[in-house]
Amino acid sequence: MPSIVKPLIPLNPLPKNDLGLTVRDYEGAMSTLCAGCGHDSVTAAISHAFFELSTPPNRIAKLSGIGCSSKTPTYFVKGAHGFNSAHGRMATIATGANAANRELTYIGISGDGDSLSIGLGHLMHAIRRNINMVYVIENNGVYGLTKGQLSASADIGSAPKKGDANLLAPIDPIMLGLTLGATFLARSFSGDKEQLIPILKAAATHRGFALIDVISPCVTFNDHEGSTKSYKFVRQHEVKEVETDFVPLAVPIREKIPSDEAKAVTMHDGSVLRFRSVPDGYDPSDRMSVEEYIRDRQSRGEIATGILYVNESGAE
Amino acid sequence: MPSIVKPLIPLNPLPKNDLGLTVRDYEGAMSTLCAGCGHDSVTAAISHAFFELSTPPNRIAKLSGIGCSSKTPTYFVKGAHGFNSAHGRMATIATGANAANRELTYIGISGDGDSLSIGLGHLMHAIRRNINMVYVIENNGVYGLTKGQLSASADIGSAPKKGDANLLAPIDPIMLGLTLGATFLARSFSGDKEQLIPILKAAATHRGFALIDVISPCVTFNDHEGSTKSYKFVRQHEVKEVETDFVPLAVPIREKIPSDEAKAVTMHDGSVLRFRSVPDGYDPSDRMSVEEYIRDRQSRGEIATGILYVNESGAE
Amino acid sequence: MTITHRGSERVNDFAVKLANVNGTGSASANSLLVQAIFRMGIPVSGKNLFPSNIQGLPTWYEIRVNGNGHTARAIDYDLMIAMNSQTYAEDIADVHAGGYVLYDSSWPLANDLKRDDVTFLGVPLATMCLENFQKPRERILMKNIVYAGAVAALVGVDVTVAADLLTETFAKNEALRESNQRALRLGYDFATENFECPLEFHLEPMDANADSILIDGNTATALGCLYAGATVAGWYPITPATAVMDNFTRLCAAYRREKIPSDNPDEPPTYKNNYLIIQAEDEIASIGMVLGAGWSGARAFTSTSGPGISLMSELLGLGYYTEIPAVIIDVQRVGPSTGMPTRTQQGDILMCAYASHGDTKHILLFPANPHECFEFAAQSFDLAERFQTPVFMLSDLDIGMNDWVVPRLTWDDSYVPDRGRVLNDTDLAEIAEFFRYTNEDEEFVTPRTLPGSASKGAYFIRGSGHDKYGRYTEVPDQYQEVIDRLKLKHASAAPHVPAPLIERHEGAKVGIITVGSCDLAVREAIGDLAGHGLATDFLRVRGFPFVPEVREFVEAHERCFVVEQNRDGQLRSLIAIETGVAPERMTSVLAYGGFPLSASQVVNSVLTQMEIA
Amino acid sequence: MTITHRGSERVNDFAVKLANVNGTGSASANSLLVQAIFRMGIPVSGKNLFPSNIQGLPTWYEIRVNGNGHTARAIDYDLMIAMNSQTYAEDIADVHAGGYVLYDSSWPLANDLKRDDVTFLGVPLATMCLENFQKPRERILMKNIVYAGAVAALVGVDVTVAADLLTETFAKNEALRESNQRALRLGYDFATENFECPLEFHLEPMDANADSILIDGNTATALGCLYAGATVAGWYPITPATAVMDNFTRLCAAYRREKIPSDNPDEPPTYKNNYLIIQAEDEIASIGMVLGAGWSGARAFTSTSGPGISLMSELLGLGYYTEIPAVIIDVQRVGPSTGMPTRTQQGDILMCAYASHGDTKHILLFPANPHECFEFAAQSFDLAERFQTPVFMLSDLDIGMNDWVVPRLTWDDSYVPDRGRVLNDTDLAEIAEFFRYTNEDEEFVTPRTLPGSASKGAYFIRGSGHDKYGRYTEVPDQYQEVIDRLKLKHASAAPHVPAPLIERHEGAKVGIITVGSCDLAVREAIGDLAGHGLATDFLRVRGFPFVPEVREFVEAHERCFVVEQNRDGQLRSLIAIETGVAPERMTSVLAYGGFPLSASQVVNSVLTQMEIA
Ligand SMILES: Cc1ncc(C[n+]2csc(CCOP(=O)(O)OP(=O)(O)O)c2C)c(N)n1
Ligand SMILES: Cc1ncc(C[n+]2csc(CCOP(=O)(O)OP(=O)(O)O)c2C)c(N)n1
Ligand code: SF4
Ligand code: SF4
Ligand SMILES: [Mg+2]
Ligand SMILES: [Mg+2]
Repeated sequence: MPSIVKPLIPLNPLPKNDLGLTVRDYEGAMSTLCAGCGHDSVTAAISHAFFELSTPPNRIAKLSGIGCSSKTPTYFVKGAHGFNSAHGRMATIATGANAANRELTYIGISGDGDSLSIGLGHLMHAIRRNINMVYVIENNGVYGLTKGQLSASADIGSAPKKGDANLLAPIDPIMLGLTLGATFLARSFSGDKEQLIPILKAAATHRGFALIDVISPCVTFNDHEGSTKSYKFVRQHEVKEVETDFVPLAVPIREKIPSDEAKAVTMHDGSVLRFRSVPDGYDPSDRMSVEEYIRDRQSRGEIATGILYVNESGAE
Repeated sequence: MPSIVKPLIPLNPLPKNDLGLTVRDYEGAMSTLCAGCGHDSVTAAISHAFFELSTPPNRIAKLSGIGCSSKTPTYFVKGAHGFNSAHGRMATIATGANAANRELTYIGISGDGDSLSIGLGHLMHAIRRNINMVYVIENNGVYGLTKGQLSASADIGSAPKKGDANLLAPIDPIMLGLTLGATFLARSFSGDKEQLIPILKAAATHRGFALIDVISPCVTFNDHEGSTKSYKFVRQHEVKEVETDFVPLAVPIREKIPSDEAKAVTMHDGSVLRFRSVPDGYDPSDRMSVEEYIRDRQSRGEIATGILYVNESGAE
Repeated sequence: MTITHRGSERVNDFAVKLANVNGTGSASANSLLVQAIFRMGIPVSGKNLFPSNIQGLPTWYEIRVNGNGHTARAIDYDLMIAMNSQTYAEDIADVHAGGYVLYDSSWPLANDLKRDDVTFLGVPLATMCLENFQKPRERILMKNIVYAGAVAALVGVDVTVAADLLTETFAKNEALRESNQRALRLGYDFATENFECPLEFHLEPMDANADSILIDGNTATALGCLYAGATVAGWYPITPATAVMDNFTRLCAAYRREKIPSDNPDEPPTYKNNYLIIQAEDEIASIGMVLGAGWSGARAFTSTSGPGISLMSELLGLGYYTEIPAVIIDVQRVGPSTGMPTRTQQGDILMCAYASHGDTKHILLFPANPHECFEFAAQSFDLAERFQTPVFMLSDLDIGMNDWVVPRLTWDDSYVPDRGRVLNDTDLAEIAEFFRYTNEDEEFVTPRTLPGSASKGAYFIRGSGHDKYGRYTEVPDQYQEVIDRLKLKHASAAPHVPAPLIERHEGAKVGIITVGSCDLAVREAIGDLAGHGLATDFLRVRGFPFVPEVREFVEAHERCFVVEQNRDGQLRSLIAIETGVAPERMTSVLAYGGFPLSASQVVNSVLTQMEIA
Repeated sequence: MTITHRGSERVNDFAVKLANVNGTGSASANSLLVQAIFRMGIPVSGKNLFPSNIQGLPTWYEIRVNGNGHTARAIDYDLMIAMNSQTYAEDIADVHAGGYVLYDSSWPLANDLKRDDVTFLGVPLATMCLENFQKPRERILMKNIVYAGAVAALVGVDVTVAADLLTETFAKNEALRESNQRALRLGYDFATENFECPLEFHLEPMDANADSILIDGNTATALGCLYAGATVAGWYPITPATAVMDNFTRLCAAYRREKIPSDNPDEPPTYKNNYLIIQAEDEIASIGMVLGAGWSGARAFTSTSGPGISLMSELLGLGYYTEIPAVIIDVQRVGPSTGMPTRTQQGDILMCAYASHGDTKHILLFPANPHECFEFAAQSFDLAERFQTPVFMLSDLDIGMNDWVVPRLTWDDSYVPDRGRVLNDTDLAEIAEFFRYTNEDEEFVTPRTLPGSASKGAYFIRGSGHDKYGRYTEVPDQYQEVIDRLKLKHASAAPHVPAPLIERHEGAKVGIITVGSCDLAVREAIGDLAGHGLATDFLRVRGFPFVPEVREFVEAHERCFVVEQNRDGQLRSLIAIETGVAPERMTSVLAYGGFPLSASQVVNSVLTQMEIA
């Protein structure tokens, strides 16, 4: 059943962490997302990261807003305390929780709609306050749960960009973070667990606000304009009754992102994203050069991934 | 009476513009702001700009949010159509008005509280949509109308910055605008009419979203930490009953900002801001170099003013 | 001929429930059946009971056929199409004794699921599709059409009608047309060969639908907005309101694009959009945009659901106090909070009536079906501009997202929008001075001007205290003068909102008041109650502020029941507050579990509370 | 001895109004007078009628002295201190015939301003200050103290008391102390030399204030929050609520900072804040932070006014439905929209009772004065945690920002906060399983756990549909089971909120119901009405949900008046909805112009409506 696809788990016998727990203890309820949804891969990575960090499940507070992405906290670390709040408001709830109890590890899961539209102001002020938490944006460029409207990060990945850049410029949380003096900024791809897990671990150990923008494709409403396999295209060119509620089963995309070259990854809708992870020796501490690096890669149609910026001095 | 200080007006006989109107026709009701408030100087500059542009008053729509700054649209161009809306929402109202009638010249007046706290998300999305309007932030680093709380731009001008930069980093609308692909970004100082008026005229003629961040000191709640003449200091070191409602009469600060050197201007609270306007031949079209220039100046404790970035191609 | 019961035979009076897995394409098959039955001229309804999920969770579809037009939700099922193994147990339990269960017999049915008081009809759907179709995608999709074929045979759907529908649907797609036709036949033939078709409950053609159409409320609402001439919309996606804007967008693209032929004959013409639909960053921005556009003279609206109204509260007060036309479509869903986004409720009535802090009162319209959605949506704009204030149309998920058989939508082409009192430059030239809140008419409306008009008409809108001249004030009398007029203005709208529908019955001492989508169930219930010897009168509220008839109705009856779909009896409260009648004269009949109301819920509750049950 | 009227002489019964220019430092002088009168043991009130402006606009201050303790706003003035030339005309007109006007005679008074039925007392304030003070700043500031001195002489304020006050105030500032003393004397001596002092209405010492203090509601509220142990606050500045947080911040800095001595004796100790007050980016964030902190077990609150509540609506529903303790202080101001931010009203009653979409109901507390602000603020936290839900305390600008004479604040040091049902790890160890919404007590409250507790107690809060186990659900019964309990839980709070205050009078057939800051004016009015031969009983609502007494009171009287400060009679509506009594049994007496209520408004309205006026 598509609804019971589980995050991949290692072969038995399951290894144990310092607490004597297995990765199973860091999983949660059965996912009800679409088969192949990028979010499920992120969920799996989170389970692994906390497992490897040996974080006591009950010392984790997992929060979210509203959206397919925001449903995922139910799917990891069942022993953690969870709060699936309201659309766009997770950062404010996390801020208050943090004020009341600074001893827990806070992880917030959000979507691009949740964080870059309705919740944008809160996200920016949480960055400014450097709230001690991991903030994951599962970024798919669409509003998944409401069936595929474009989000404010919409043309992430649609290369070349469509339309008037000044009218449709996507909002890039990493760039905003740099402007706002964020202390930890990373970008990754749901399909690359090898990269994502270490980033999650680094973020969880960072004292301060750690923002991770994870490109996490929506297999169902991969709605880039002009994509001939896109949901929108089907809606318009085939017949409503037949297609609207048919969600073909898809498999999650998995790719290892190299640093020596850009890796081209084909999305479910046929569009191609070109990922590159930062090279060895990359210096994530100088804001200006970081920005230049990202923009330079962008200008080549590449998405730079990895831990892009860190400022531990600023950590609380 | 402090309450009837009027924007300075030229000596009679008043010159007429192409419409045969004098600058008087571009003024509005009597200001009820504090004597010497920077906002009144901005008001005067706006009257002059529209007068010089010979814009028919009835073709101007002036909007604002809530705050001392947002009160000012009543004080200019009485013949224009005005909308003093709700706190932080002016950008959304202007967007809707623009959708209904694209023939008018829209000018929105806001404050740093109005735009960078409660209204931040709307401002950013208005920039992203490149709404055709002039958007003025009368930036004083405090919440004037509610009596002097620090705003999100609080330490603008308090050099050296206080506290943990990562906790208190001011939100800089110009930097945000650059990140978001804004098409017109300028910064000025309420005290320099010679600079402000041309910027306002350029903004009004720009087809797209023109953001002007005007540093406009609050004479009453100039609340920079550690300023020994600050309202807060008085409150703490003298006696509440006597001082809270006493607002000393002040005169507006006037300074011409040169481009060859940085001009040090002393604020009402004794703190010093160092302004510099962009040099002749400065290229406002290259985003990256613009950013470098601004940051470079910042690093020297200077505030770069003038038309900092323009992208006419992006104009709608 | 409507319903007939000959012995065990039941014609045009039964209910089918289809249990599917979300995202497997069953909607196509289900609506094919409803459309076919509709074309056979028989009153029918299809209700989609779906989860807040995109793929994999259980979802249900209910088809009710009733020759007498009682097509509210039936909660007792003659035939279950059990396509979801996850929910076999509950679905099979859901069929009434003597009913039937159709399931996919490609796999045997576990014994513990068997019931001996129902008949199991096994159709090897998976196997049939495996044998008859190649593409894996088809093999999944076509299962739906195959069971549709089987159902057609079982209940007597005219298979040629169904076939025609498929032909029309796939006119442009040969391949799909062929495979769908084949699938339909497969199911139909299998059933006729293996089962006694039709079953004792079945269809016989009527012609009850000659002047009707099958349409959902959100589409009808979008049409109403289009006909009313709405040109600006600001919105934020939210279930179940999203389809209003999807449809409005589609319609505008089709009917609101101006063709501008290019001077150069070789070049193609260009198009100008005479509308602007903005997907805002949130609901606060949505209503802000609507107010900005309304201020500027455009007919503007937003569509949202409960959470959106909560967020809009502050600006709704701004619109009320500054007197700006705005139309808000609230397609209600289950609250509080995020609640059950894909389930129906009428829980925003009180909030919408008084949305915002301070003393505010809004105009509300309550459609009961897509036909009224069409009419009331259009009327909302007239009311908003006539009374210069936000107007709410409260639809709900049941109306908005389900297909209803309603009278054909008609539009009076002589319709002239009521733009309210707006002074243009000529008007201004004729008056000495203009002050925004002076010169009120007998409905306490004062003329406004639009931005851009001559400076004589320029004024300064403010949400802060203002006098009737529009000037800033903090003087008590001047402030009160304005808000007192607002209260009177609101009251004057009563005769202009849709009048309540009243139906009296011989000797009825009991009255039943209801609203919106409760309509069909309550009407059916009134019949059933009569059967139980209880005559009741009927009143359906369709607009707020209330006309005197509402109060009179309550007072004219020894006892009144107020049927509504929320927990706290919000309509009852609103009637008490606004008409002055004692809440105690009105007994609540409440259903708020999230599924559309059914007559039996009303009948049971009324009878129990009358203590004659 | 309280009030005496000997011939024309009136002791301890008069009103003075002071007309000033905003931002000129008059508040100091005005409160100096009130404090001095207070110290003389005489009941007094000072009401600040100020504009939404920082400098330059007119502002008024009213002092009412009444030996019987009737210190509600008096709207007829014996003495006017006319310090604002802009408003001379209206201010002079405001004095009743036979009254006095004190003005700055440094400039002659225009003839058209003269009235021959009042006595003009010219004091050359500007000139005196010019001659006696050097610094320009002093010359402006001291004018205020000079007129204070004159007033002291005119109404018989004990000048040594006033002088002592100045000495205490400026204990730390020699220069200021000296100049203030001099200014006071200047005014006092000028008056005694030039006018017949005291005037026929004047003060005589009493001993009514032995157990009283002079305090404003916002300070008292902050104290209540401190005593209740609030440790987290999220807020956004808004008049008139800002001072609540200003004071809470000041108090926390003084009493909530833990001194951590450094190991190295040479180094100074460091301090740890056992509290966190966050100035949020807006009100939505404020309530979000409060809910986050409440979820985590802190006593958290926010303070705001109408517009803030509107913005919080959505999250208030989340708090209600997920059952998180939260305290919201609403210091009401004039709405709708921005309205008159510096004026008072009671316009948020209905909104707060039902804030948010869907079916929601909140607990409300209605303090009438700073003393109740202190007690109710503290109690709000107990109620919020006991009932695991948002609790609103509805203060208003009159209570919050004016100085009131109230009984000394007392605190029972044996107070143990009611933290409600929270399971810690030991508790968890004793139970087999934990499910968030099971195991309810007789008040329908279910135990919760806090983040960080053992995984056995871990659960997943969601604003979406959930069953009693806290699991996601879309099943009608499971959803209803939870919200039905919420309704019962809300009802169970009735006996725990502050009980209504009831005062019966011999033979009264008429009842007067009121709320909050109407208290003093209504009590005074009841006396006056008795004087007019109308005996009335008194009930002041202090909490919602209502106890049965409220309903019984209405039913026990032939007629009830509901006195409140809003346009739409919101309390009356709430009583009707929630108790079931007919709204018609309650007649509204409404004042909503933005100034504090005065007895005469109530008396006139009641008498007119009783048709015996
Ligand atoms: C106040 C409010 N407005 C709108 C919605 C409807 N809504 C639910 S999820 C969602 C957007 C989800 O998009 P995103 O955050 O990108 O998450 P995704 O589903 O793409 O993972 C919206 C608009 C809501 N729940 N609440
Ligand atoms: C929703 C809402 N919250 C709070 C307020 C109170 N308020 C009025 S003005 C203001 C801030 C003004 O600051 P700014 O925008 O910087 O303007 P300034 O007075 O400094 O020019 C606030 C918080 C309000 N009017 N509405
Ligand atoms: S709709 Fe898209 S985002 Fe949502 S679950 Fe399905 S694939 Fe994931
Ligand atoms: S308070 Fe400050 S911002 Fe407001 S009017 Fe006075 S000087 Fe200007
Ligand atoms: Mg998304
Ligand atoms: Mg400011």
